Amino acid sequence: MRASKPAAAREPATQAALAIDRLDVRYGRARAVQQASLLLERGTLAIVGRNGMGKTSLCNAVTGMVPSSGSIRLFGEEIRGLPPHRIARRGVAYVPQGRRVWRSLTVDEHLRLAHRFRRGEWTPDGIYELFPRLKQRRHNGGTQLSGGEQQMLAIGRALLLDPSLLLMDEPTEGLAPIIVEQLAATLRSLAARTEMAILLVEQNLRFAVDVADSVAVMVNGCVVRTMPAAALAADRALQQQLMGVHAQGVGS
Amino acid sequence: MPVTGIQAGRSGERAGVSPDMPARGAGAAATPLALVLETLSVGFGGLQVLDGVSMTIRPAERHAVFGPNGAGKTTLFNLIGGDLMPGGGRILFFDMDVTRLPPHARVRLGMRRTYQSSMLFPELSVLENLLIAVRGVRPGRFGLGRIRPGDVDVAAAETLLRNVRLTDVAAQTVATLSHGQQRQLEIGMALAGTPRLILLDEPAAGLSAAERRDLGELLTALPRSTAFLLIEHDLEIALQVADRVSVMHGGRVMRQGTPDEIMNDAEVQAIYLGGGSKEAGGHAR
Amino acid sequence: MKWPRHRDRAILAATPLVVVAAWACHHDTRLFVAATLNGVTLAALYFLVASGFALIFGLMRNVNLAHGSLYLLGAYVGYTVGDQTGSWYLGVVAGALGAAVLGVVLQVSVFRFMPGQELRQALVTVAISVVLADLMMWVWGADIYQLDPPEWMYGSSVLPIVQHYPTYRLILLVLAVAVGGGLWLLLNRTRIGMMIRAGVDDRMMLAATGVNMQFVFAVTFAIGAGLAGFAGVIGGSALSISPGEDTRYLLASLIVVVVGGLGSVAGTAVGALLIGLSEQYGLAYAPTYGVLFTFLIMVATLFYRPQGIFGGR
Amino acid sequence: MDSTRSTPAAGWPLLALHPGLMLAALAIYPMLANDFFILQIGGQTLMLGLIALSLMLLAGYGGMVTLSQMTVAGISAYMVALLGDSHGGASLGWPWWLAIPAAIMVAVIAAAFIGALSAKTEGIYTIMITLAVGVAVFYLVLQNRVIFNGFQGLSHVRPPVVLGVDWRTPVAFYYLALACAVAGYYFVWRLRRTAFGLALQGIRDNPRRMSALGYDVIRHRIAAHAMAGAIAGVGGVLLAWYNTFVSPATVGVDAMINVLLVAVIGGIRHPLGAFLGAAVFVLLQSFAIDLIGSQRFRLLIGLIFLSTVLFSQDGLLGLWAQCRRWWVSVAGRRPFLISSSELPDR
Amino acid sequence: QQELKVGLVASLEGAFAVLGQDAVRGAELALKERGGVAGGKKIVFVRGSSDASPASAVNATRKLVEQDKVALMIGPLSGSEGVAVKDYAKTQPAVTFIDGSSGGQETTLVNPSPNFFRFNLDGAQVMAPLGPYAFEQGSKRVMVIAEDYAFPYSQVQGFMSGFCKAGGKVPRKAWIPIGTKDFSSVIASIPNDVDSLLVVLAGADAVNFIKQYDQAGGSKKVIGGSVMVDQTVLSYRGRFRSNLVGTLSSGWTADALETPAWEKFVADYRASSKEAFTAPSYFAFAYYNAVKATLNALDQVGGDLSDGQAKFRKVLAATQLQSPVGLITLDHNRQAVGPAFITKIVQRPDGKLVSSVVKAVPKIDQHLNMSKAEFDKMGIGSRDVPACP
Ligand SMILES: Nc1ncnc2c1ncn2[C@@H]1O[C@H](COP(=O)(O)OP(=O)(O)OP(=O)(O)O)[C@@H](O)[C@H]1O
Ligand SMILES: Nc1ncnc2c1ncn2[C@@H]1O[C@H](COP(=O)(O)OP(=O)(O)OP(=O)(O)O)[C@@H](O)[C@H]1O
Ligand SMILES: [Mg+2]
Ligand SMILES: [Mg+2]
Repeated sequence: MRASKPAAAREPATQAALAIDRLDVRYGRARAVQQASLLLERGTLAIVGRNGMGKTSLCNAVTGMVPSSGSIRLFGEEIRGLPPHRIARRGVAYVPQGRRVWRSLTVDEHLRLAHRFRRGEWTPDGIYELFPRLKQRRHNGGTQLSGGEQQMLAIGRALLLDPSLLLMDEPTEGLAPIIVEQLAATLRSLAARTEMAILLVEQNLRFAVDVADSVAVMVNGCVVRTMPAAALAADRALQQQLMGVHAQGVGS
Repeated sequence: MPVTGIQAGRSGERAGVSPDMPARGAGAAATPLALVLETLSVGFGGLQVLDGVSMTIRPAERHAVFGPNGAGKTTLFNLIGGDLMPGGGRILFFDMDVTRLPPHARVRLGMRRTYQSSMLFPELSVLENLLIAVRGVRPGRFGLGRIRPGDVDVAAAETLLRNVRLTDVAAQTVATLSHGQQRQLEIGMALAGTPRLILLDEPAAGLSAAERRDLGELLTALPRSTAFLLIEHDLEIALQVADRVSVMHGGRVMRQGTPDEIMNDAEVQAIYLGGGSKEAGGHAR
Repeated sequence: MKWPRHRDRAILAATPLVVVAAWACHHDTRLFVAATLNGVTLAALYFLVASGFALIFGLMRNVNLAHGSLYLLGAYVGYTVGDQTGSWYLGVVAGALGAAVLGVVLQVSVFRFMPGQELRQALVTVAISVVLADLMMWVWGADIYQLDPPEWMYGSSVLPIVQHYPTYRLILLVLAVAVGGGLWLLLNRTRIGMMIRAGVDDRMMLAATGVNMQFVFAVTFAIGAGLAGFAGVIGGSALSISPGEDTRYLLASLIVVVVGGLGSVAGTAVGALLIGLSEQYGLAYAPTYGVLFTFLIMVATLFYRPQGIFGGR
Repeated sequence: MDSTRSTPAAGWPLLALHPGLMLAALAIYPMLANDFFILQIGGQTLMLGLIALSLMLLAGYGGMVTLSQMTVAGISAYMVALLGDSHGGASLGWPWWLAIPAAIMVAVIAAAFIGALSAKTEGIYTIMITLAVGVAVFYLVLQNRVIFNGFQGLSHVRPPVVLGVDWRTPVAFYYLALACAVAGYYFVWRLRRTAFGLALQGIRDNPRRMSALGYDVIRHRIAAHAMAGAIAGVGGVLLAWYNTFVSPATVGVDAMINVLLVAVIGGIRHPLGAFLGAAVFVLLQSFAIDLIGSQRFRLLIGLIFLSTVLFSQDGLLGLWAQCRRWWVSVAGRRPFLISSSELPDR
Repeated sequence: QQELKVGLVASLEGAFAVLGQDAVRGAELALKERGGVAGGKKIVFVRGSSDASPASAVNATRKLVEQDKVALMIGPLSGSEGVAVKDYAKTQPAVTFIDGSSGGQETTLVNPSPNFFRFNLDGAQVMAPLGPYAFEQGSKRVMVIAEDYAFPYSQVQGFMSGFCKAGGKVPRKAWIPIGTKDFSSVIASIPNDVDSLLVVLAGADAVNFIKQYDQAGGSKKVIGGSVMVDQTVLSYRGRFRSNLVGTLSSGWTADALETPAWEKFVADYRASSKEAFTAPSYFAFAYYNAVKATLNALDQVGGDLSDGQAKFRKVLAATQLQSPVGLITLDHNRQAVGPAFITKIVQRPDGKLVSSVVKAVPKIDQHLNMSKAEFDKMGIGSRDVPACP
């Protein structure tokens, strides 16, 4: 199954992991994403922005779940318009907003299903090690899990696909602080050790700044600004201006 | 400060205090306690999810519940709200035993809740969602009179709309809202009427930083007559609004105390809060 | 969890049943045993038909009301092939294949475009069954067909108490058990069963893990429809094949699956037993209002267990 | 169920059918048509539409797709026949002013009972439990000969002569049916904006949340069934008078499913759909044989039905709304694009 | 040439669709025999279709009468439709109704309508000769297995009226709910002390019964209802068919009737359409008779339908119809009095099963050749009427 992944993905390629160019997403007559452009070479890019600005729509467009126009290139290859399973087979994994675990599958089945291709370093046991809580609940159905457990499961499911691009839409929602910390560390080490690129949508600014190399800000469906994470972390005025975060914003 | 009533059930921790003592103590004659939980327990299959949880909430108390994922917080809310029936124990709401009442009866007594995953009416507009929430606790639910703009109920719904900052999308169907907007609406629906107790299950989850700030203000600004129980992993918000904090772990109440006490508790830090520094979870894999 | 709590009620309901059964047994042992055996074997036929329906309905949440048409089509095709070639076995294979092919066509050309819209799917399939019924009438007319099974299945076997009993009905029982076992394995022990369940819950997410769920669904549909066709030939060898059988078996499948509970092989089996037995006891002991009871049983079951006997959320 | 959920309600303003105009057209219709068109097309459409309307109330607003609406109507029809005047069974011969309200009352009670039986079920289970109730009633009237006269049913059910009018003459019957239909339509249409209607729609979308907002879901469902039962009951009385007999076939499975077909063909989300569907159904039933001859005309009906549900999410009304939307977007494409890119801040 | 519209209603939808189509063939055959002309007018059929439910039959009839303005109506096909159409006929005194093939006893016996005519025997009439004959042939105790509605009631009544009188006993009747396919429990409940079974089932149900009875090792003599030994059943290929040979029955016609009139009718029928059955069904036969009688009467009055069709009706009521099976006349209720045939299934040398005539009874009236008083004492057939356990 490895062959289905473009060779370019593994070599230290010159191609950017993800290049989005003038992307539009429409629901009926409303435009959720308008002419958004984004470049993720390697490492981690965080997208932040207020509610309803089009972050999820952007992710859904990348994974092929909603139709879009414009251009989305994955390691140089155009993937816009492909069906979701094709895109997934090219190495894109998704941790969706709202978790979307399968209600009638147990934890174990989730992981086994995702580990179908048996590639990469992750195994279900590895996931259980990362989230011990899941191991205790391994025979429970998807909707019998607590919110946080579902979130862990969604993350585990994505990691098992051994993606070359990992999309995470608010992965920390509902996770206890200690798990959030742990997740941050895992993501950082993943990004550092492997070729995997991460696109992270996040409301938790502290987490975003902590994990990402650079941060893009979305306003009304457009990416209005991309900057190094450190710069955003340091500049409270900027935070205030872009996201309406005031006084006690995040500092490093 | 005396122990207001957080006892781990059978475990024997703080064994000196019997579960219902504080509820029925000397003060009972004056104002009844908002909520008394007596050794609640519930299990699914072989798993004991709640194991003798007792707790009391005074009227107007703002109480935060912390706990690691899967500790049983949402399950506790489901018991209080009536979505689940307990395997054992009692629930008193302003001195009234509501343990076996269906959810709608509890709501009419002044209890309101939000859900961790939004539970909305996707085909109706935002305003209609709120209108339903407003009407739910007023008589005339079977009313066949036409609802017109300008009715008191509509006005009340519009006020809620402003409070949760959804005026712009008032006429939109809920199915077309973004996740965060739905979370805002979820909160709005719990604020309808004049509840005596609100159960908030991770209200800040999915909200952006700016909306979180608004939420904090909204909660602080609630009339003091309203008590609430708040599950929240966003410590900033929780600490901003809470008077007292309980920490649940493995289906039991492990600690309770003032926010400061809890934040400095070593055990709580170990199981829930983490070190707060980047190195804390570094060896995860 | 659920059973113990209902135990008292179950005992309360079971006592009069046992008393009545004892009386019936005492009154005319042969009739009682024969009716019971008939009920069980009829249940086997119902199970065979309903299993395909349960698979499609239970797993894909696709309310395929054209299931009866698939049954009838399988029966007609099986009859035609069996008649032409003289081989009953070939007829069985052809019937199952014919229905499976139609099933795949339906899935790929129609149901694919309306995922999760239960009511709409139900209505589309009603319409399709109307069309198919007329088309089949066009091709095969209104004649009554019946396919004769091979010599060794025909005739009767000697059993205690009832004396002669049709061999073919006993074979029905064996087939039902085999199909039930196979289905259970498919659903619970294979990856495809897992994928189907996941796809029903959230197919977009399944696609996002790299599964081509259209393919998965098509395969499921093929299996479900193939089972309908298979049951058509088997049932067409036990009873007759004629227009109108489609709705009869559709109704039977619906009742069986709904009473038993969605997507559970055990539930389907229990539902089939309940319906098969009540139908035959009704015929034997209370022909006038017996039919009524079958439906009252169904109403009562759904009232006490809105998700069917084995259904759970 | 789901398909009732998938069309945004926003489509309706596009319907530019003026109610006053339509009412006027319906009122003068008998002056332009012959007896056959007045009674069998007009009268039957209104009557059948009324029964479908009761289903629309339950399914469109409440999300409860029931098959038993024809059963409820049939019960009311059997009751007017039994309580009033008829041949064959055990009819009591009560005066009309007693028999009719009593018949409708019985229908309401029966409907409420069905509602109570099915209130805890959802989706396909509701369909099935109501189907089972319906079939049980069918077999009851079929197998019972003493009261219901079995297979043959009750005959000579005729409306009373009141105010010197024979209500079975085509024009009188038509106006009677029209009055009932308009009243029913207005009631259901208006219901959408009432507290009860809103609650019903909430229950359709999320019953669990409704309960957590203080609504007693079961009671609301039962009340909805009772209301729909009253509408279907009136339809049933008309039905008995129209046919002048009731027999088990009146409440048979085909008849039960036909009501669903009518409501769906028209569009189950708007009260107008029930009547539109009924009109199409009655016209097809009467004239399909002239169009296509006798041989393959089930095929025609099947294909028409198939294409309606296949191409429209919401019956003919949905198709109509789709056309309007398409027309608007073609005619006004430019301006919309420009304005949408200049949308105000969200 | 003037046109005369004649309405023709048959069940072209639902379970009876195929029978309805054959009925139409019969009607058209009768018209074709006269070159489409009667009484100097060109006869045009306007068709209507029902789904065999009374409501749909009335709707179809009403459309033809009120919208298409036909002068004469022919139809409908089945029993309960007939009753409903008869009631409708009372509201349309200007139109004459000629029954198609419906065989309900009540239609013409109870509250007959003066403008409603029927040229075929009802279900009881046609079975009446069989009872005494079966008794003679050694059936002394008979169990009845029949479907639970009006038509089988009257068939059983027809059989039992003579059978009981002759001294036979019917200790048990099993009324089977309509639509039953699996008879195995009914078969299990057959008492040992009966010597024969009277089976009044139609089409597929009959086939299923016989096959299951065979498989269960049953060996009692089977007597069939009129529709039991139809060609739909006989032409069916399967192992059990040999068991049918020797089955007694009674019907309106018989396949192997060897009269010239019948043979000509069969030949004409088969030549009339590519899709025709090997032999005309009862429905084709009944519609043929109805149309033929109508056209005859039209000829006699020279197409004169004036005066509320009074003259036409008078002639029609006095019809002496030479049908393919013999003379049919009408009684004072405008109900047919005509021949019936006791038949027995035989196997022809080519292997086909046909019903051969054992005995022809030339004339049976609606009181089953009893006096009115005697008939009224027995009453209309039902589950419990008549009884001789
Ligand atoms: N219906 C159920 N069946 C089986 N187990 C369940 C069910 N509901 C909840 N549980 C289990 O009970 C435990 C407590 O769940 P609960 O939702 O109360 O946790 P929580 O404290 O709210 O966690 P989180 O912070 O992640 O939301 C979890 O481990 C969960 O898997
Ligand atoms: N299915 C839909 N139909 C119509 N409009 C939609 C739909 N989904 C989203 N929208 C609209 O598109 C806009 C962007 O939504 P999106 O979910 O992408 O926002 P988001 O940035 O992810 O917000 P959040 O932080 O709240 O998750 C919102 O205004 C929303 O109302
Ligand atoms: Mg989002
Ligand atoms: Mg929780």
